[in-house]
Amino acid sequence: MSESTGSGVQAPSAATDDDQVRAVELAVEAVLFAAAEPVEPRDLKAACEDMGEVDQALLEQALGRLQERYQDRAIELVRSAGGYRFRVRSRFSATVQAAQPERPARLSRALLETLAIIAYRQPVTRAEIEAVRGVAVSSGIMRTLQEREWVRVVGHKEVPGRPALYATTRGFLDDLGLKRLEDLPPLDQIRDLADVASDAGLSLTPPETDEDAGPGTNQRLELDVAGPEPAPPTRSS
Amino acid sequence: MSESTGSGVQAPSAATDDDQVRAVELAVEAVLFAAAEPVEPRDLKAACEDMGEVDQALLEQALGRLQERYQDRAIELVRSAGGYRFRVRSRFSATVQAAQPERPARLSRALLETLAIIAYRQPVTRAEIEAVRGVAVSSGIMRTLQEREWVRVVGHKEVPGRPALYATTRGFLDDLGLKRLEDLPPLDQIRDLADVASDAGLSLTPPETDEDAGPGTNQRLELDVAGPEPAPPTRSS
Amino acid sequence: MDTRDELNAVSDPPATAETGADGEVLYRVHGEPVAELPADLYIPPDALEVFLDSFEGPLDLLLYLIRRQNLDILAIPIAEITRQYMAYIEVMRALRLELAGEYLVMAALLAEIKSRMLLPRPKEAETDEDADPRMALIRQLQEYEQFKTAAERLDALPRMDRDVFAAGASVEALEGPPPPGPTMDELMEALAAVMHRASLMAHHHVSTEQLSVRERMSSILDSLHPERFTDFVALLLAAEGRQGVVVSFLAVLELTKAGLIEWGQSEPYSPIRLRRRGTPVDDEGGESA
Repeated sequence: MSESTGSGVQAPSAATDDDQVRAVELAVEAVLFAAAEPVEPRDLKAACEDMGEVDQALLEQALGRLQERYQDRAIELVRSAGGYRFRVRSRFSATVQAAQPERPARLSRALLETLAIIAYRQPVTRAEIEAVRGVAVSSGIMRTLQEREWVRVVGHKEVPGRPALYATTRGFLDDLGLKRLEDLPPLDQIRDLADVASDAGLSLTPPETDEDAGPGTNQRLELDVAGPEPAPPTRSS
Repeated sequence: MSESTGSGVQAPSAATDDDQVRAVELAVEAVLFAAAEPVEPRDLKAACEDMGEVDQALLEQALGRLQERYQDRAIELVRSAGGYRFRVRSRFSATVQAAQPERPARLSRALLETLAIIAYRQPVTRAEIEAVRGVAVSSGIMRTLQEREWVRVVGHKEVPGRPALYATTRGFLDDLGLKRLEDLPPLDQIRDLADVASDAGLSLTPPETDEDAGPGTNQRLELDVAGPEPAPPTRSS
Repeated sequence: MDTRDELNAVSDPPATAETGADGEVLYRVHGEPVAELPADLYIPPDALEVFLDSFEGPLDLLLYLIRRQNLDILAIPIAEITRQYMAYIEVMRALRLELAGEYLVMAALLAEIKSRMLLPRPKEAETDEDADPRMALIRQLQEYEQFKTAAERLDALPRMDRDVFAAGASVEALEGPPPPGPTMDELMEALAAVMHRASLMAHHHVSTEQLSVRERMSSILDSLHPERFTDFVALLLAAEGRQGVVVSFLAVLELTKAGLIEWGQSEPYSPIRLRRRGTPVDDEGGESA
């Protein structure tokens, strides 16, 4: 298309573009409402494949319009780790709950603590979880977490017995409406052992000396090594 | 309100009405999008109960607006046997399909577990299913099971909120090639299967006694209700 | 606190009576354990078991004991904490709560720390752990508390299906190749997994008979109306033979027990009639576009 055509052609061209955006918008809308889970941008593009070239810009334009379209509705278009989804706006949660009287069961503290350790320490073995909690972690909890698709085995630690290494999934982030692991609330900072020592009126060597110990003995020190970056300390006592 | 006041009062009054219609419209929208199955008009009214008196006329007005609102969208508001619901318009069939590049060859574990529990425990509420599974059952799964016509609502439990009672259908039996439900293997046999699996070191290791309460301690209580008392789990190792 | 008392507290847990310096009393009356819990926390006797059962483990219990006294973890008064810990263990034992081995391991550790603190320290071997035997425990407690707090925050985040809800629409109108159906193997495997998880293994006696009752419950419930009574006898189909009648009867009993149906009789010796409890479900309506 030559540029000499002027506005006489520009207008229809713009209209065509607009039609295309609208077509993509509706296709995306259909896919998102049909899906039970968040949908990745890649799959959204695949849904529009018979509409010609749908590039990132066009997709984003369509998503933007969709978002706008539901601006003042009861639902909203959100993005979390697994992609895009529609969800009911939180101010209507009570309304939905009133219509769905059965509350999901509360999660036990044992399960939540296990989940928290996996989330912040991943990848982590069951023995390491147990070392932190001070009690055995039941198979039931590990299986429930996996069944709920919040946790999965990502590998095996190369130590005797090759214990499974657990990590959280995208579904875990999706269920909490998070985009990435770093969006989790930060862990409280543990006070340095040197401080501990000086508080206790002792002179101590720093804990690094222990780091070379086997998996049995140094579990407590792995804190500094693994896991997502502990964000700025929010010390709540 | 006397009729002599004229339009000066009429206008604000209309506006207030309009606000109310809009409030009902949004509440209904939230409930319908979150629901696993069609919602009966009176449940819709119940969801709006904190907005003052919502009569049939008001509800219908709100539903009418909602229908209009989605007139040229990818979804439509429809009324069917069980009530109102949103559904994706059929002309988006290919689009929705294209968004699922690799069609799952088998059903998800969560869906199968839910289906199995309904088959053996029917009629059963969603909360009861959750208590047995130990994890939440999403609206999406319940919706899918009903749309595939394997499961249907056979009534409502007369407890606060009147949760739906689910049962399997004729179609479920047909798809499995069974004449009647009792042709399903007895639970004993499944227990043996589970034992074999755990003996073989598969993922089905038996749960441990303590700590096991996935969704809190009331899991066990729920089970008590559902059947004979749960004996200490058989530790087969 | 006198070191001899500390030692006694460990080697001789409060089996009969012990009064601590802070006035905490833990004793038995007629063999029944009675715990007078700290003033900052009133716990009705009935709730004691629940209270003790609610600890997630020995670290959790220790943390509670430390926090209750508003103490810094870094300055655990080992002797006092050990005494209280042992007291709680004793109550758990007396109430026959399932006392996990971890609690006893912790008791042993506390005792060890105490004893080591009483010993004169060899000057030469002064690494951190040796310098103060509390160090390892303190670190463990700190770390546990860190994750305990993290778990609470995790639970407080808005969660799908509890606090927020996905918005979806029916895909019934869509056409396409039929999705896979369930196979018997898949179904059984899934159920076996659930049963393991939910410790359902006690249901040895659920037989095919009961399953037919379950099915009948569904169909009877479906056939009953909330507004209209149905003749009870009409539900018992002679064509099904004796077994069919028994199944229907059991199903009706089960439904009654579950509070799903109600019985009615207009006068003595008149037919027994049933109806579904509750208000009617809307009748079929036409679909609007």
